Amino acid sequence: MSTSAITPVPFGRRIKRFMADRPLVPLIILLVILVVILQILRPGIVNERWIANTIKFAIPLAILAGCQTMTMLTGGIDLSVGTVATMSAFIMATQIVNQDPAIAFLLAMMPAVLIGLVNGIGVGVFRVHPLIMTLGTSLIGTGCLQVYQRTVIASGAKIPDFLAWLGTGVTPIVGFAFPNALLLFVPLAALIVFTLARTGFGRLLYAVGDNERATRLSGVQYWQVITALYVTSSVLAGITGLLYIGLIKAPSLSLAEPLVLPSVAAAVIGGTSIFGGRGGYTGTIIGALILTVLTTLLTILQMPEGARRILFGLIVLFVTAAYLRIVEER
Amino acid sequence: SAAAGKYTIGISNTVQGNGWREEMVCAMKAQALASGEVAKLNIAHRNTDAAGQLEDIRNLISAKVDAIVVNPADPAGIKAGLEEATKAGIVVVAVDQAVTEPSAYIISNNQEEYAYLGAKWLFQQMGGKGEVFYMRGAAGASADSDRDKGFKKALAEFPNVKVAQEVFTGWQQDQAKQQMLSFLATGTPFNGVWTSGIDNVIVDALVESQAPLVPVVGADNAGFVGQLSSVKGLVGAAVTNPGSIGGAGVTLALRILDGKKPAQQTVLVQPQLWENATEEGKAKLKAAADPSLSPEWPVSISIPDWTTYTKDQIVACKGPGE
Amino acid sequence: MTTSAQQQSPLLDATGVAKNYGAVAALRNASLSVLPGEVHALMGANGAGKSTLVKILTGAIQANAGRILIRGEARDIRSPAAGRRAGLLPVYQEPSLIPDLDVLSNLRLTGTPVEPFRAWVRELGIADLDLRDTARDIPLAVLRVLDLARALAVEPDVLLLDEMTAALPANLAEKVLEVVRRQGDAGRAVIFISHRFVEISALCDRATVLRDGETVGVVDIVPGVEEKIVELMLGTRIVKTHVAARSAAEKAVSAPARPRIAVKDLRVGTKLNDVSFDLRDGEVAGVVALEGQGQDELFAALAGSIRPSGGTIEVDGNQAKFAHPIDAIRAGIAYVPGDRSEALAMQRSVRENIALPFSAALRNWGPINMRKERDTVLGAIKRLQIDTRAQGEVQRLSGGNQQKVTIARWIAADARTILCFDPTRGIDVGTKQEIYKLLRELAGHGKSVLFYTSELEEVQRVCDRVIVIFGGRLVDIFPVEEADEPALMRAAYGLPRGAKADVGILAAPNASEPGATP
Amino acid sequence: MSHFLRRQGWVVGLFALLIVLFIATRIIQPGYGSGDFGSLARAVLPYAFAVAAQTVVVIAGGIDLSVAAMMALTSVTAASMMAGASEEYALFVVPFVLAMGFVLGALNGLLIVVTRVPDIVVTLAMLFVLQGAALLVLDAPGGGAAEWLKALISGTVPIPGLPDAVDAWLPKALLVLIVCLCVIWIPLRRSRLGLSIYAIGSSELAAFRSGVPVKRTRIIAYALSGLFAAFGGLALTMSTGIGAPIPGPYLLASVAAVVLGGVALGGGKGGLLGPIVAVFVLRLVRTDLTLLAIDPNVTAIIEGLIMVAVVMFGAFITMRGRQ
Ligand SMILES: Nc1ncnc2c1ncn2[C@@H]1O[C@H](COP(=O)(O)OP(=O)(O)OP(=O)(O)O)[C@@H](O)[C@H]1O
Ligand SMILES: Nc1ncnc2c1ncn2[C@@H]1O[C@H](COP(=O)(O)OP(=O)(O)OP(=O)(O)O)[C@@H](O)[C@H]1O
Ligand SMILES: [Mg+2]
Ligand SMILES: [Mg+2]
Repeated sequence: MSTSAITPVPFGRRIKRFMADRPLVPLIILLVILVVILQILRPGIVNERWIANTIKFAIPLAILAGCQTMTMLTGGIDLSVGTVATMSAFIMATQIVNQDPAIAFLLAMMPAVLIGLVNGIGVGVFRVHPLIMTLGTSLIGTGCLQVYQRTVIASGAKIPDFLAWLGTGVTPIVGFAFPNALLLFVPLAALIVFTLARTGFGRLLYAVGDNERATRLSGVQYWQVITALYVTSSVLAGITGLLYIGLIKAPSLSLAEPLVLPSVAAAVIGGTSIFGGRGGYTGTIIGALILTVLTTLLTILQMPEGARRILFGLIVLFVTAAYLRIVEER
Repeated sequence: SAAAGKYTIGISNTVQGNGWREEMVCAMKAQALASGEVAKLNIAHRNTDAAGQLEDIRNLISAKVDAIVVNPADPAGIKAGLEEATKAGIVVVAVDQAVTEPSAYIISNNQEEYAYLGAKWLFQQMGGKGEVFYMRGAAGASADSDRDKGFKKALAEFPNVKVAQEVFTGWQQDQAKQQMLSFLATGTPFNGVWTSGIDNVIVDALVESQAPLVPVVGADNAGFVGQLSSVKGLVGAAVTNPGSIGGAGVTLALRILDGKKPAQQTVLVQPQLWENATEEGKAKLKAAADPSLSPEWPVSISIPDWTTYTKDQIVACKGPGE
Repeated sequence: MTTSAQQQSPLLDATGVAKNYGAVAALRNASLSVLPGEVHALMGANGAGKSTLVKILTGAIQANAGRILIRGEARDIRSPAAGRRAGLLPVYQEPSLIPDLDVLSNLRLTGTPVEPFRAWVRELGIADLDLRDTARDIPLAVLRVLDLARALAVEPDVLLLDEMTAALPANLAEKVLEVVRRQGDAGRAVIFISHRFVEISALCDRATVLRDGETVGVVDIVPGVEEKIVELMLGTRIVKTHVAARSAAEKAVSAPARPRIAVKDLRVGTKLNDVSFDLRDGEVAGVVALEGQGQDELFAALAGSIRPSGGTIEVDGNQAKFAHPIDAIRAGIAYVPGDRSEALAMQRSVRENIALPFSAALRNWGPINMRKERDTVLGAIKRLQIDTRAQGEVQRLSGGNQQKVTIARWIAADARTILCFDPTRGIDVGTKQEIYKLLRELAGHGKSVLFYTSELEEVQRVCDRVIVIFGGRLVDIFPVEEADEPALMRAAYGLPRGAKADVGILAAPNASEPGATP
Repeated sequence: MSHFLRRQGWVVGLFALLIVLFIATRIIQPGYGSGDFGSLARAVLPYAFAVAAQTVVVIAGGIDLSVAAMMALTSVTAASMMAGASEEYALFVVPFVLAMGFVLGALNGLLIVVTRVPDIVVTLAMLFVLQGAALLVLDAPGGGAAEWLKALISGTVPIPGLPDAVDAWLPKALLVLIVCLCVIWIPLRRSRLGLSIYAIGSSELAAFRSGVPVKRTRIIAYALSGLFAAFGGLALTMSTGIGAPIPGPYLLASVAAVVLGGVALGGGKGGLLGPIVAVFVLRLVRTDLTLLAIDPNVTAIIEGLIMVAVVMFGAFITMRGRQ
């Protein structure tokens, strides 16, 4: 019953199949194409410093996109990551003035855990649609941050040296300046990839997103998975906020808000389905890099802002379409 | 001065979470409190567009306030609402930007002059020639296009100054920094940076990437003003764009309510320029610098003749009855 | 290949049909020729390509190669709408009513006339259908019948029924067979897919047999042809497994003191009333019931997926309260639902689906021991002979193979008690034998099985006892020796035991001989 | 009756909530009268069209992130065409802009169908494209609107036979909204096309197998969404008298109102009435918060809480109903 004929496959199809099995390859190729275009438009731009900068800016985006990837696997989404990151960044920058760094850190992570917990319970127990739930908590979080902000106007703000080092610093290794943020990101990314692929929790994320009833019959308690997921997502967002404040060095009340839509885009470009059950984190990382490079590309183009945005939209569409074409079998 | 005043004042603002606007709202509250004439403030403060502001203004009319102080989302877009307010006997004062409704009073920072003043100084620093990196605000915002007019006016006076690159920061710190770093990476030569109020991250970016410190013109935000005194080798200027204009708006509204109409419908607050190239300028900067303020807050927290609150009051950010 | 009278020209004639999904060849070289007035069986093991062929013929998917003639004319059917226009109407293996629309809207959507539809629904044995019911709220079996009635209402030239009877209880299945038979008499053709030989021999004129995507034979249905079909279907493999209940002697030896599960006065809403019975270690207890008599609720309550409104469930002598399926699973009770879409994560791999219960509990959320998992999963796959050609995503497996995955999961997890709700639904003869054997083996190892089946002939092959439910009440418990099909049928209709009457065409004598396993 | 309640229960509940809010408003501000209701109707207008645009595609199983950008583009197009033009010229501008919305919406759908890229990405990309196009049309807020268009949504209509006291509670803006939505929605809902839109949202596979032209239906759903968004853009121009190239807060608001209105994200369920009532509820909450002079920072918290609470309450009810 299971004998499948092995007929010789033409070379073109072999390449396609190779890529289809390794969806990362075409994504990386698309990324490289964008970089090459950039280099052609502005010869010399692709240098060590530019690469380091691109990585620095891609990392916070990639971590937030990781939050989206994981929540999207379960058919959800986390729109509160921007607010959470902003909150932890703002609280860190203002609390560090008078507090011990460890205490400031704990204070900064508190709202992250809290919002994650509320999101998780809302989605997992009360079955509120994640989009509404996280949008709601993000509104609430923003409101709280505004109120908090008023109480600390006079205290000023400071960026802890360690965060500045992590956010903006580079360490030359074998002649190449590696952004210090990689020290945080590489283990974090490895952990996410491993969690998704090789742990029970990761399996459950995929399965829950695919067919919740089936997981229930297999003994999975939905609320546990979802609560753990949204808390994880929020904590990651909180960490991103700390990294980001080290990078931008200017606490504001809307610091990470602009990253929310791109984080969703990065996850989707990287091949994660918003309907759940499909996707992975490695694609997301490349997706974040693609978006960051694209931003640079558009910055240096001399054209009206309107035309730039049109181009941005078209390129995002084209990249995703091309990627799908390559990866799709048939 | 307790909250024993007699007036209810409505406030409408359409940008939330931005240091300048937060300061503006705090100035309004502080001035209302300091004046002793205001019983209650009714504040609509959220992110929205002109249509949303119309909604807020009409809600304030429904709430039967005595005066409305509004930072318009658009000069022309809220005309209908302001007209209705005037008809309902409400005093209308627009702050920060002008409005087209003729019955409204306007007390505004002169945005065109703001850009002109800074750009002119910058081009002089550049020796009247070279390339400038032009970092605008949010594409499509009316304050941005006003500033663009001023910038272009200065540019026209210096035929040898060219724009190396024009970008929109969207008035967002992170975007501005990334744009600056990308621009630096292109290796394009440039001799000066004019930025529309997103300034301290630009200096940061220059310092971090060890690029030559060219002259930078920004606004009087606390962070940038501090940098002008502390960053070695940085030549630059801060042009004032006081968020405390909100407090001035409240004062104007109260004066009108008390029957003291101003001579003209429009009052323009002229910007000042504080540079660190001369000793005189340095002294001004030193006097203005205020490291205790949030770096996004403009340091010019009061406007002589128009605001009467203390620094403590604006920093406390409490209105009457709070 | 047996030839039949060729005086008539075929209504539908497909030759050389091939279809690839990436590396998987679902069809290689299939052909099918159907004469007017004929009920034509399409047979083959799970994954042979039957459903794929139906989908191609009706325009739901496009073939990579092949020629399709309708009334002698070459037609290119590019969509189900085009198929409809060509007079081909399918009832697919999965229900195709729009879940969120009510029945009436579903009819309007397909332009089906309402009155004929109603007439067919009544004819098919569903008396109380409210056309404003939303399809999602209608039980699977009824949905299948509605799908059929919808197809019949437009009087198609060729009706293609893909495992129409698999999810139906005996009473409904019987009606369907009657109706289909008459279609043939009316000069229309029916292509009928089923794994049940009784139905084929009662209904069909000829059969086309597929194996691995290729047509391997066309035979006339005559008494005794089953052996030949099985041989064609399975290739060289010849299956002669017969399993049956333990002998009386064995039973006497191992009657345990305490039942594994004791159900007392179980009630679920109005659907199930005061049901009491025991399930012992080492036994397979059958459950027989017509559609919607409360068996779904019984299984769901035992599995912890709904809460009973009264009565008690005791497990190993301790009273159990199941708030969530995890509680039942912790007590060693696993549930294989009848509707596989309820049990499978369709976009995940076979392996992940089978291993799903391993990760369920909080303490198992950590790293997975991949090697151990692979071995366990492979064991279960082998045991159930799952065709893993398309194992990357369960949704690409054939219907029967999907069904096997739902069982394999609990074999891998080594559950002590399995509640099987119609597990052989849509499973081919070869594998069915395996499943019977498997269930007996489980019992032999001291496990217990509660086994609902819609195929009455299975009862005597597998069960030790039979529980009959009617109208939400337990009406009888049979020893297996008395549970021949007529008796079961009567009991299922709520008739008292002992009365003799022949009920329907399914009452064919059954040929299983008792033998001791294991 | 039970069928009606089961299907429309949520909408009925929302309506009850709206009435409670009206009563609350009268208590907070005893002078709240017909004029204030007219203001509410005008505030609702752009949101209502945005939410209608979102509703159609959500029912069809998709999502449209480009709603707000589409409104901005149609608004600036209308405003820039009408700037300085004659009053009659607007008679041509209105259908032109509506057609533009319809075509651009269809383009959204076409791209989704042809590229097979997920709708969320296509409409996200279109968000940037439309925003960019809006900036090319007008790089700063500006333009104008014909007086008759502006008058179309201000004031009330005297309906013969009705006492003035009743007339006063029928603002033109509300009538415009009702007419525009009903003219499109009611025939749609009754047509085979409408059924098909629900069908593809409910189960694309089942719809395809039922003979629904899935691709065509999807394109039409997006085209209708574009059309409603164009109405929304016109509403913006009508109320402000200008066009602004920066999109307003209509995207998230539309999604929130869709969910509050009982339309399932994922498709196939719900109607237009629920989301429209939800828009009224959300706008009226804002009015009340302003009337109460609540601290604006707390306002955000309250709005978030209300949104979450209402949906949680709905979820709670359905859970109870299931047991
Ligand atoms: N979308 C798909 N992608 C990949 N393989 C597929 C897909 N659909 C079907 N197949 C494969 O094609 C083969 C034939 O499947 P088909 O559903 O036609 O079998 P069948 O004869 O109907 O079996 P059953 O009796 O179990 O229903 C199977 O091996 C199946 O895995
Ligand atoms: N990842 C895995 N791969 C293969 N088999 C597994 C895996 N995890 C568990 N099993 C097997 O499944 C069965 C049940 O697993 P589970 O981990 O739930 O039970 P346990 O921890 O051994 O027992 P207890 O329920 O007492 O904690 C065991 O036989 C175990 O060997
Ligand atoms: Mg099949
Ligand atoms: Mg264990």
